[in-house]
Amino acid sequence: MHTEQTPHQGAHIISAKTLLATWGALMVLTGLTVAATWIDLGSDLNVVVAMVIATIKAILVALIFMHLLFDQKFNLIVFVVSVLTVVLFVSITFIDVSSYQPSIRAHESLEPNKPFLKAPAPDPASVQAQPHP
Amino acid sequence: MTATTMPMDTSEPTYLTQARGALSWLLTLDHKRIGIMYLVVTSASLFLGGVFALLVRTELLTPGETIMTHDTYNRMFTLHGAVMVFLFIIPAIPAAIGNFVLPLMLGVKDVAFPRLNLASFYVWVLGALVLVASMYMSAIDTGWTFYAPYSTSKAVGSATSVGTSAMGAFILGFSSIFTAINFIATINKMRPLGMSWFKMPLFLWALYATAIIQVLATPVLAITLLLLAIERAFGLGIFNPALGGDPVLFQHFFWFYSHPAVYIMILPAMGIISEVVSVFSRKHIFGYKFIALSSLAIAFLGFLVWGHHMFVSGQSPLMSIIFSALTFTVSVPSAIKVFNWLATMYKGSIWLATPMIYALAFIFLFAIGGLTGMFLGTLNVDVHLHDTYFVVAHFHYVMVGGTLMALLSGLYYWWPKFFGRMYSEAGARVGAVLVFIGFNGTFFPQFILGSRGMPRRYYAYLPQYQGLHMLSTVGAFILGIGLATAFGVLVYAAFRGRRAPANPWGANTIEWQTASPPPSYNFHDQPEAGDPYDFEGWVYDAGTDGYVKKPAVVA
Amino acid sequence: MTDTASTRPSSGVEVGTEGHAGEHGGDHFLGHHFKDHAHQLNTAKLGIWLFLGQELLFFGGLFCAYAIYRSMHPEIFAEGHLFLDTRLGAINTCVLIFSSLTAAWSVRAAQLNHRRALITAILLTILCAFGFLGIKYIEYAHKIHEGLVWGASFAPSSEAVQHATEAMAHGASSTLTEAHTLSNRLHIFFSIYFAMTGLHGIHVVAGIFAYLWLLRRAIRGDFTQDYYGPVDGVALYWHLVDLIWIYLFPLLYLIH
Amino acid sequence: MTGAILFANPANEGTFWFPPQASTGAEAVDFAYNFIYWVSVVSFVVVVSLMCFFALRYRRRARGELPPERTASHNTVLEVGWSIPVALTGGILFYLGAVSFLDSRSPPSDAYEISVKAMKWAWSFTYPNGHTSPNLHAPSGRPVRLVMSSDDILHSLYIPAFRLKQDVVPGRYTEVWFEATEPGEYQIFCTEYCGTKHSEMLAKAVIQTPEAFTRWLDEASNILDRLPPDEAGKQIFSARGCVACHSVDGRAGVGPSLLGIFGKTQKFVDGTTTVADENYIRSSILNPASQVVEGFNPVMPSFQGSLKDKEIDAIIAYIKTLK
Repeated sequence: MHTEQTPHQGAHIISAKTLLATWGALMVLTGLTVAATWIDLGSDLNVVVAMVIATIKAILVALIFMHLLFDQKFNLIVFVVSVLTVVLFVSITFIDVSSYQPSIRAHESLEPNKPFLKAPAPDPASVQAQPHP
Repeated sequence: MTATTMPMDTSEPTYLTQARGALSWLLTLDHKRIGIMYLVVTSASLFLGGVFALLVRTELLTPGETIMTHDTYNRMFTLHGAVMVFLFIIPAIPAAIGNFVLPLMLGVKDVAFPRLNLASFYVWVLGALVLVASMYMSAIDTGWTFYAPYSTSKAVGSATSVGTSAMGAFILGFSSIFTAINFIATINKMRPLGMSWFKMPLFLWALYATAIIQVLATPVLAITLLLLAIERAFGLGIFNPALGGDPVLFQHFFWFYSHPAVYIMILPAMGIISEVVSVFSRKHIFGYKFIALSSLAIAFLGFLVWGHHMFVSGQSPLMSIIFSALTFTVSVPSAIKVFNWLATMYKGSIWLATPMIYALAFIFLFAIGGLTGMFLGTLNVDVHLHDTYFVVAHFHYVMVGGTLMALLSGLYYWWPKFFGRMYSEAGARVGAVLVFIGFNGTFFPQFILGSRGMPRRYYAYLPQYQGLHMLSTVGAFILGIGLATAFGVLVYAAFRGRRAPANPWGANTIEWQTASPPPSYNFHDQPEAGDPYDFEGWVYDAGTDGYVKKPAVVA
Repeated sequence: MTDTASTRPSSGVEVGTEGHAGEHGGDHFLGHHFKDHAHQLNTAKLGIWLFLGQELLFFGGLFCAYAIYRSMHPEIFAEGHLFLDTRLGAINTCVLIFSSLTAAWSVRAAQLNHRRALITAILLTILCAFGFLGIKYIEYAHKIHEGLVWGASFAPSSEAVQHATEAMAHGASSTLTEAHTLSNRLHIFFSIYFAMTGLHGIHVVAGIFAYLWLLRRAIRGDFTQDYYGPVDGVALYWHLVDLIWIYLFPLLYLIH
Repeated sequence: MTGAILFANPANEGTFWFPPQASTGAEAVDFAYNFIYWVSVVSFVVVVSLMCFFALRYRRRARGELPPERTASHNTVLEVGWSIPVALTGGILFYLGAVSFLDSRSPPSDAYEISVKAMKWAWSFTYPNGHTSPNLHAPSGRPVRLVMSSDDILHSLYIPAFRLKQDVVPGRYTEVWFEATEPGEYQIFCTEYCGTKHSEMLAKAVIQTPEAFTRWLDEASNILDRLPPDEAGKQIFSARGCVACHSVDGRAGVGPSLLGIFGKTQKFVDGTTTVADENYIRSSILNPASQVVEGFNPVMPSFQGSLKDKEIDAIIAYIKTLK
């Protein structure tokens, strides 16, 4: 922890070529992710594809634009630990909330169906926006 | 370092006398002055929260109305909880004692980001003002937990400022995060030569583990409160079932922070106890690595057990079972700490000065707090005890019996370093005894109340519970007197106490190697870091009633 | 640290820690408690990374809400995204990615002592940030005009509904059929949309302020190859803002 | 003497620590509780007596004194060793708790079903025949399943004697079951804080023998036929929790008092007024938020769909008698 070099010797300067190449890759991936939605892979697989592409983009940004590839390892640890904590939070909450969904659905089907919102503008076309009967 | 150990040069300006005037305090970047300012404001919060507590306890003297109405009572316990949690317990040890001691323990001149440190203080002040003012003026009565959908329904209180209060707590969260960032960066990057991770004082390990929790958990509270405020102001609908939202989701969000927050409260306390037990036993701490790593283990496990607050909330039984199992894992690192403190005392040379008395009180009360935690971690028993006075008693044993005892222990321990004055041992002991009796008198009866079925947050109760409630109320007043005595002794000492030697206890952590109080720049010479728990290099000096470095053997 | 100890005046004449700099041979930008610039830079970067860590958790709450409602009520997302303009979203993604490039470039320029390049890069980044906000403004104004807003205020106009129904009829989405009526929970999509993009937008605004501050300092010539921590720090923050948008774009606009 | 007064758990209700044990599930809870209790007492006594013993035995005699001998500063075997019993105890407790908890969340299929509604600040219990009562009536010796939902915010049903508690959540159902062992009356509390009168959101669990319960239900269900409308209205008024907010003696509560209200002019928060006639009372019950009386908050839940027309007629008849 105490052996870092001074900037002139050690700070990594990313070459212009690398920066431009990374940017190019990000643009290509953006095009790809838009194109992927034109193909019907089933709604689950489409989400997976979109997330995989987004994650590749995120990794590119983090490793190169954010210097994590060349930086002190501890910063990478901070980043990874934070991401893992988000994953932990989202996944545990997700597991619980999905497992009690039936009790919410039962309530919806048994209770008199109350609309969540007040009726919108009295326009015949907007009737479609009303809740199911 | 060897020949000129700490001359007690009283003519040299200290951090207290370096500059004068209110502005020199308000605009200071000196971590010591910021620590003292935090100490002042958190103590004021303790006083405020304590007054609310006494009002609550007075109301509960009789089953019906004693001194206030339903709504006033509901506001009082909300204010008590919110002030104590957000304004006192969470910042007290890290922001006040930690700010002062951490750089000194590392032998550096300041924390890594002094401006951020001052900013975090003012963020705290702003958050505190918003929180207290909005809660008081618009009468928030949701409890400090802000559970949706009560907190999002417009009927709450008399006005619509649950949102404003939530923003107050939101702002306070950032103060906590900034302090934590500062501590992690300082410990990581500024340890002196010779202080490897496993030569760090245990208080720093505890602060480090705490800071990790603060950085990773507090933002989730921030987003929760932000969503709550928006929900309230604009009808967002994520937590509100009337708009298709899910109130149990709010509890997941809330406890993801608020359970780890319990460890934000207790970990620094355990760090103080590790220091005090070792110094006052004058014996190397037993099982250093286990204690250090158990802090990290508690911080890690703290993120996995939040659902044990939700066993009866409508959480799925599957998750309840997983959370219960994980909850019991926390008992292992906690028990390790207690056993190691006892082993440290074994065959030591134990000096029952006030810091040590509070440390022993901590072990006594934390043992009860920890053991009663087992009742609440056990699923079927928790179903009976949840949201009763048993829970109230349990968390007060952990937070007051734990954190407050450790805070007092730490204050008495470092007071000579803070102000260069010794406190009155006799007065301090009277305070400690009153606090101990008052505390047990207040909260032990609540275990019985809870187990017999008395629910918490009740304004009126069945007459059968009155005897225990009265006992508890009497205890609360004794506790109040005890705390007033304890703080009175400290304040008196700060101004009128006997001059303190640089190292009154013979401790070997670096902060005792500089003058008491330290100069602005902390150290004359870069101090050496050795084993923080090796006391053999210090000998008692009757002249100063302190300890001095053993003269080096002249070759 | 030992080297500074000998240079400190022992009389205490110096304003002590109040005067924060000035102990390193007049190096104005080196804190008195750091060994050298590298030490200061590394420490500051760790601080920034910790801050970014908490930012991730901060947004984590919204991603959690998103994941839950998307999984429990996929229909509201399939319907809701039809009301969004994918073209504008895609343009904004490109704008933000380009600004990330210029932000990374600003760090390089500072490291190489290229002051003019540094100023240009900062200016371009600010420009992109305004561009992003401008497009966001168009989107928001359009949504608000059509009553496509959060939670309780949600009241879509007939044209908006018409438009979405046509999109459904074109088979743009596999989960919707022509006979479909809009879900009674659709407002939650817009709650999440506004919460996520709104919070992200606030971060963009904060980024603009940070870059304006950098611009002033860059013009003044504060930054050198020794001292460029602020440029690096703000760039890191800006990349994180970009990184979050990289997820927001497919999650909100590109739903099949 | 004072100890007896302070600590007594009166009305022959249970032991020092507990309310009476009145459900089949209570025994397992008390067993686990007592088990933990004794584990705790033993651990506590060991820790605290060691602590006190060390503090006295190794007391420092002179300032500056070092311990007479150097003892080990760590011992990995010992430290791992004493963690094992802690972990084991944790495992046992988890098992004890989880088995009985799962049991309490899995109602037998033949359970008698009662649906529970919670609202600020009253309970209502609806039986399979549609009858609704403010107290929970249930047969002893038979599993009873409570299917619960809330009209407004979170509440929690707590019956200490049954060691039973479950939050009641708006927008969904939560359920819980019990089998009462002894006929008798047991306290019901709300334990999820729910605002002003949280502490008065009480009810009783009236446990009767199956025969007595059936008889009670038959009689209670036909009050509309059995009693004159105003009498029936009075019972419905209290049964449905109206009394929690509306007094009949002139004192304002959470809602306006109903004494002498019939025929009087009512002033609303929006400034309008109307005379309190049959239609006004009916609309106040079905759509309370539409006309909020000046000085009060719109907190009353709607009874649309939960009160039958005849029941509302009876309530109106009762209100007419409040002079």
